[in-house]
Amino acid sequence: MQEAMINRAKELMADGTVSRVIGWKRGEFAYDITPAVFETAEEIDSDFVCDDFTAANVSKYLIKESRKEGRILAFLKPCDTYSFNQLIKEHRIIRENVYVIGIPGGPKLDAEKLKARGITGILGVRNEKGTLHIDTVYGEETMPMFEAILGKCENCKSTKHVVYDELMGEEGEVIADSGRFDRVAELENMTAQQRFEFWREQLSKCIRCNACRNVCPACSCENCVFDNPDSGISNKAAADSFEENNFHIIRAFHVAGRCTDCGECSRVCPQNIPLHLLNRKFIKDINELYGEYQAGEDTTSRAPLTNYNADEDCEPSIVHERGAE
Amino acid sequence: MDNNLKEQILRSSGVNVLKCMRCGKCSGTCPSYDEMEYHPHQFVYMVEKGDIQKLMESESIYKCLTCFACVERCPRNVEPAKVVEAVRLAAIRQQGNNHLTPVQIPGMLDEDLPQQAIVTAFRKYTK
Amino acid sequence: MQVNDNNFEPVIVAFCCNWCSYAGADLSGTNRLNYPTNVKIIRVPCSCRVNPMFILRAFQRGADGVIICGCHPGDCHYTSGNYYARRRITLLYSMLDFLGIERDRTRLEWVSAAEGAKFAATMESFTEQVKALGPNRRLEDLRCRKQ
Amino acid sequence: MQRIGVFVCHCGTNIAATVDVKAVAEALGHEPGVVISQDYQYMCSESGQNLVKDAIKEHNLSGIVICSCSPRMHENTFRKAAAAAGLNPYLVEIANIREQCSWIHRDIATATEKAIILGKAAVAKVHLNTPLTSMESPVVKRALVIGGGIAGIQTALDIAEAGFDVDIVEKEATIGGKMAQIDKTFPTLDCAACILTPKMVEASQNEKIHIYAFSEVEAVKGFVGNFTVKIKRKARYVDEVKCTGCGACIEKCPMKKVPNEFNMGLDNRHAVYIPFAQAVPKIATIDPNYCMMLKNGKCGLCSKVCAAGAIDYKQQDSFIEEKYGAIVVATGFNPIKLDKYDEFSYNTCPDVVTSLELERLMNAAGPNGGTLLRPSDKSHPHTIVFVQCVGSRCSDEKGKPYCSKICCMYTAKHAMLIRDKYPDTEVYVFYIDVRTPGKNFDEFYRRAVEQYNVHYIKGMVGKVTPKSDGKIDVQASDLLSNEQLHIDADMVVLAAAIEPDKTARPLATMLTTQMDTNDFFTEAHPKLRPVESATAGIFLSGACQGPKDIPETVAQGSAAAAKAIGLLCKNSITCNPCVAHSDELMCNGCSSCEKVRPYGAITYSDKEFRMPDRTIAVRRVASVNPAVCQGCGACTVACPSGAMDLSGFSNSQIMAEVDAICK
Amino acid sequence: MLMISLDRLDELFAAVAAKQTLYLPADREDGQAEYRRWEDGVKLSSRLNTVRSAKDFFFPQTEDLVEFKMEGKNIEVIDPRKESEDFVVFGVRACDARSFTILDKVYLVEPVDSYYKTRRDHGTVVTMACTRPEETCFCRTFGIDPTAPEGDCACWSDGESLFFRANTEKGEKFVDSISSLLDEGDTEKLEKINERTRDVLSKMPLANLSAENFGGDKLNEYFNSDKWGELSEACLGCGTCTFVCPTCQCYDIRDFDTGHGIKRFRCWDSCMYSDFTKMAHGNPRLTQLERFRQRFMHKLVYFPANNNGEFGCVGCGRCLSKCPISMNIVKVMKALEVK
Repeated sequence: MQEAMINRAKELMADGTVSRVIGWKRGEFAYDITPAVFETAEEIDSDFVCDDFTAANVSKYLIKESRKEGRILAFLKPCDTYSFNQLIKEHRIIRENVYVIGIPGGPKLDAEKLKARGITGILGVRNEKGTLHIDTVYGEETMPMFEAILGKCENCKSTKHVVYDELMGEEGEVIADSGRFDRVAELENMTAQQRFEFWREQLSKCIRCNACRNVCPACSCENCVFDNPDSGISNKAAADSFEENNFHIIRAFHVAGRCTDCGECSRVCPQNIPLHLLNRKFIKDINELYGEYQAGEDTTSRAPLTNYNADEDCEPSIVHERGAE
Repeated sequence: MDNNLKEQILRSSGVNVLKCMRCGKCSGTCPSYDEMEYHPHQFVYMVEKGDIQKLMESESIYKCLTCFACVERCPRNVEPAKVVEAVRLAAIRQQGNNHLTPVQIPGMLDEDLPQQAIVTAFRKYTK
Repeated sequence: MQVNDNNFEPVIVAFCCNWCSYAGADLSGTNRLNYPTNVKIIRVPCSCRVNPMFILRAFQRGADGVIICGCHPGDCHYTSGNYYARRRITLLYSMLDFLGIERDRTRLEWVSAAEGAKFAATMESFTEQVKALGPNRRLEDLRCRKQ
Repeated sequence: MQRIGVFVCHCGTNIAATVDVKAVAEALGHEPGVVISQDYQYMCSESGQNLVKDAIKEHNLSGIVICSCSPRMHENTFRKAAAAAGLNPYLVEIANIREQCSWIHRDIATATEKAIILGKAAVAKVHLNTPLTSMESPVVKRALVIGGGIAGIQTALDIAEAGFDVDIVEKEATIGGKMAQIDKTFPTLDCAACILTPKMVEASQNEKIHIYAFSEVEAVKGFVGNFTVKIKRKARYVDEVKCTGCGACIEKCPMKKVPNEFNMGLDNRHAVYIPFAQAVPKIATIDPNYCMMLKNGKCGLCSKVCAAGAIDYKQQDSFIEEKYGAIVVATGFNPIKLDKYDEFSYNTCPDVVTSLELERLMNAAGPNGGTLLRPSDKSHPHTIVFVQCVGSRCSDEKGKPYCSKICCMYTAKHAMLIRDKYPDTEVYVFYIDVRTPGKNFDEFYRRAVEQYNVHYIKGMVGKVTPKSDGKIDVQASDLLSNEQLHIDADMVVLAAAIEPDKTARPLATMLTTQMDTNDFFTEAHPKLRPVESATAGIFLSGACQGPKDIPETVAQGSAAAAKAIGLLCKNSITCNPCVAHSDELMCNGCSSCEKVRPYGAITYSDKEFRMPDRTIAVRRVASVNPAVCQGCGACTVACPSGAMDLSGFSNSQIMAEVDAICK
Repeated sequence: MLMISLDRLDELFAAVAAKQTLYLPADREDGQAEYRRWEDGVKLSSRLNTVRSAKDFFFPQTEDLVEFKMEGKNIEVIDPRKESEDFVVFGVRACDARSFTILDKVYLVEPVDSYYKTRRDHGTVVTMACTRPEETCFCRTFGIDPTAPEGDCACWSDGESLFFRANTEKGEKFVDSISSLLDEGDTEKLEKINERTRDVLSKMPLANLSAENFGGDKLNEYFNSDKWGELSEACLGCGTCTFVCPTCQCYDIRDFDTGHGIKRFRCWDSCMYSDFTKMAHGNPRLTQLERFRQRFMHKLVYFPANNNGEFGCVGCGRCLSKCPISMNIVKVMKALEVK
């Protein structure tokens, strides 16, 4: 696939369809890829990579890139297309300036999961029929591939591309039984005390590095309320438990109805906080209370929080009426 | 004026006599009106004035049928029957003041008297 | 001061829309309908003006309960504000619940300008409800706690 | 540095009795930025206002806080006072320590504590207030009157007289209301129809007045000066334009057994009908509940006889939308239902009637052509008992807690009319109190007693029992002679309490106006603004605001008209400057706010911005039209970046209040 | 050398914790390690390093500096510091141990940061030699020997026993305090293990990374390099690298209005943030390129310029594994390097 992508990219650059390509650049190790814009065929040949570790969602970079001179080629995985579409809907990306090639998605891998098994000193990773062969300075190690799948790929919601100019590989479809709300439901069925303790343990790990926010395609504000000293809630550090809660509640609320569930927030969290559960809670509530809604699926529908149904919307008291204690 | 007695009546009846607007509907609807020396609206008014001794000495307290028509129809929810009841209780609770004693009963019985009435009478007229 | 069950007096913030609920609160005053002093009202133009930030802010600063009152659905002075508020607040309350914040600390009630009695009764019952929960500890900012 | 003045009002004893106003003034004086804090008997009085004005000048105040009654009451008063002293009116905040403190709490210590907190919240807010300037918004020069009774007619006539277009929406087939059903009026005993019908005709002929009869208000949008009202024109199945009111259809209609509402169901009408001879508009209406053609498609006689071809069985409800600058509510009253009063046998005995039914029984156009006959056997009644206060002054759930005000007088009128016309009839009136305040009212009542020998008995009737001989046993206690009476009456007339029309509550909802617990519309001020609702541009006329007799109703109708005219005379009104605004530097142009805006006040445009690296970037940003925006604030919450904020209720202001309260 | 058998670790920790608070790296349920206060049941992590560095103990993420209490219009100034207690940080790696030297150069020179100093004075650092370095390790680039860590007291494990050597007076006190548990042991096996570790390090991908072409005199070579644009292009501007870094020492001072007064606190800041060192006129570093450059120039040029050639990086590799887009100091050094 990587080969075909490189060839196609060079073709499109050569025929003038695009002047730049956004993709991923190989790093020092087997897994540390960096999103990058390529401007020449040489750069592409030497550095372009698309493998098991190219999980980063490049949609958000297109806010800026689509405003630059010339057209840019973007390789988008299915989940990335949802983010891209949502940004189109919010008038953040100039669609004409992007040539989208849909590429097959994951599952992508998480190097952290290798290390958590004690596999360190990694020199190379080969994926053979579902088994990872990891070459390390301490010798070769193997592990089943599915145990190394990135959290955000574990419950993939769709392998369908909702927007593209060109498609490479087979088109997938929406996965209805992704089970992506199972963990949310599990938490919902706990007692309030248990949920409180769960989230306290998770959120107390937060170092407020803002990686979740800065990587999030929905968090595309020019100036975030948490950085704006006039907003009244700006704060640089999670000085106490309230700040930790406040940041994550407000962040999740601000992207509610706009979050496409791309999972980048949890991927980048240095402390492995399952932040996607907060977003999925909102998505689950929205689906259950206001009807199925998938942000980014289209560019015209009204988002659930900027919409209402006068007769059928439930009252907030529904929170008291459902779920465990 | 016996304030303690008034307080006791008001407390035991739970009635706020000040709600009465003196329409007289209680007396207008009372089936025992003609039997009574003092009528339901007078009970309310006299209790308000503290003029209770006269009521306690009057036969009127035993003439009330406790049919609650006055309670049902009072537009202000004053509940005169409860006042009458409270005055009656105040009377019979005094030592030796049972209005009825068991020995009196056989002489008063007649065939048409329902059993329930006897029980009711005991409840109403004795402590 | 040691807070125990007997002397716990919750701080309750009520956001009331100017057109219905604030007027309803005024009406309960006009009708001399008593409700607990714990309730302090903040006037907002519409229930849709209530930003989740305000609710969290109240809890941060030591509120033990937050109630939002707006016009009945269909009665919004601005035609649709309370419908948006209804969705937003539902989702926010659900999220607070998800984080294990006691759900009885939050409420939304529709109170019209004519419902002075309902306003007073609502505040009475909400205060009781919050009192029963005790002080807000799960969403307070310790730095703001009264010494 | 802020220089804030705090003024604590005693409101006589309204506040001072439960709140230690001196302590409040003292406590607030210690708040940061407060340079003067004082209390006064009546802040809203001229001297109170002067106190504020002098303080503004003397202390060079940058903001003021008035701790007083609800801002809905006097916010404007103090804003004007501030403006007069050179302070921007929006630098005034009100702490509501009356309606939301002194009136609801009993304990002085806790009420004072709360008042201080409310004051602190207002001080915290005023710190962040900014001077605002009002915009102007145009006034639509047309008024809507809802209800076509005497109140609505009078209001419409007065507004039209002043030269403004006015529409009347009346839910019945004709205007006229309750007054059209009344026989004679007190205390002059002149014929109601004789004074009402000319007014109805006048209204129908006035080219400034448009009557939408058989219509209802469906939805109200907008605000003072600029309401948009959706009116439902219920299907009459008769073309209003074509119908000449000739009555041919009615004569031919075979369905004759329809209870006649106009005569209180005491006789029947046809399925197609004109309520009464002088109806305005005089247009037939087909009752779809009874018309055989509409029910099962068989008949069609009316259509055949109608020379004008006005019958239209396919007619549907239609809707029109009209813009108005002012709305006058004149929805009137109805007698309450007496179903729950078993003791008066109203449901079981046809000879027990309500006073309004008696009006029809005595009216020349009524079921008996003006001869008073018992409904049961059409015999002449020799003894008539009137029962006052049926359902009025009742604290139980069956009745109404208020005095219906008009019953004493109309009962005296009825008694007098009966005694005058049928001297052989004995008339008893059972009363609790006879209330006759009003010009020539007590004289009128005394005439009934002294001249017409009506028997007034103090005491409420306890029980009304129909007897097998056709007589009615009326049992009551004569409280003055202390005896129980039993009167063998031929008829009993019940003075039923009156209540607001059932349509009033949904209407209040649409208009966002206040109502009291009895569903009477609440006036903006019980003494000083008796014909205005608290919602700007909505005025109150007649019994929808409280029980009233005809002269009072007419007076209020004219007063409401005067208020509406005052509004319509203006070319524009100053609009609320507390509207949303967008910070372009922060806006992402995501369009979330645009989706929730109710008035279309938000638009987007591409703007050039100079970026930090000195390049120029074009970005889509939102802007708010302050004349259109009504300041609901929906957009401020939809906006994730916080670029949208609301003047007067800004994020920081509200959070400052929250902080102050939670401290 | 004094030593204790590894199966007696709990005994050792209990003895230390009985006298002062003991912190050590423990495994979290997600497989990563973090410093935790030792209590019964807490096990020493086998991971090479923690997510957050050990700098937290001396330079916490947030710290109250001063409080102002307001009573009406009166303001009272309060020092919120409590009496400090002695504590031990156990299991610090050589890289983190060196980071304290770097932080000391910032905070213990005049004017001395008394908040930092108090913590340093009360804390005893017990380091642990590395035996299983990871591919992200490049401490040797900065002259650190992971088999001979600094710190008040250093420890080595030979798989059976833990050996102790005090480096400072504080370290000696620490060893004394546990001497009753220690025995003299043979270090022969230890030497072999250290030998092997050094050998592994030389086979690592970053073994040959050198900092010799960087330093305080290299401002002109690197400041205007045309590589910065490309390097910073993908940077999200988050603070992950800064906050997991053991040597990043920038902070912001903020006031928090508690409603009753003000708490003036400092908190970590990141030069990657758009509002870093914001002044009245705005931010001196206008774009992400400049902010990105600041971080690496500081570590590789500015810091050595002011500190006798000492670099502001210890090669712990945290930023390599934690950066959301895997852009890091190694890539920067490799891309920039002018020989």
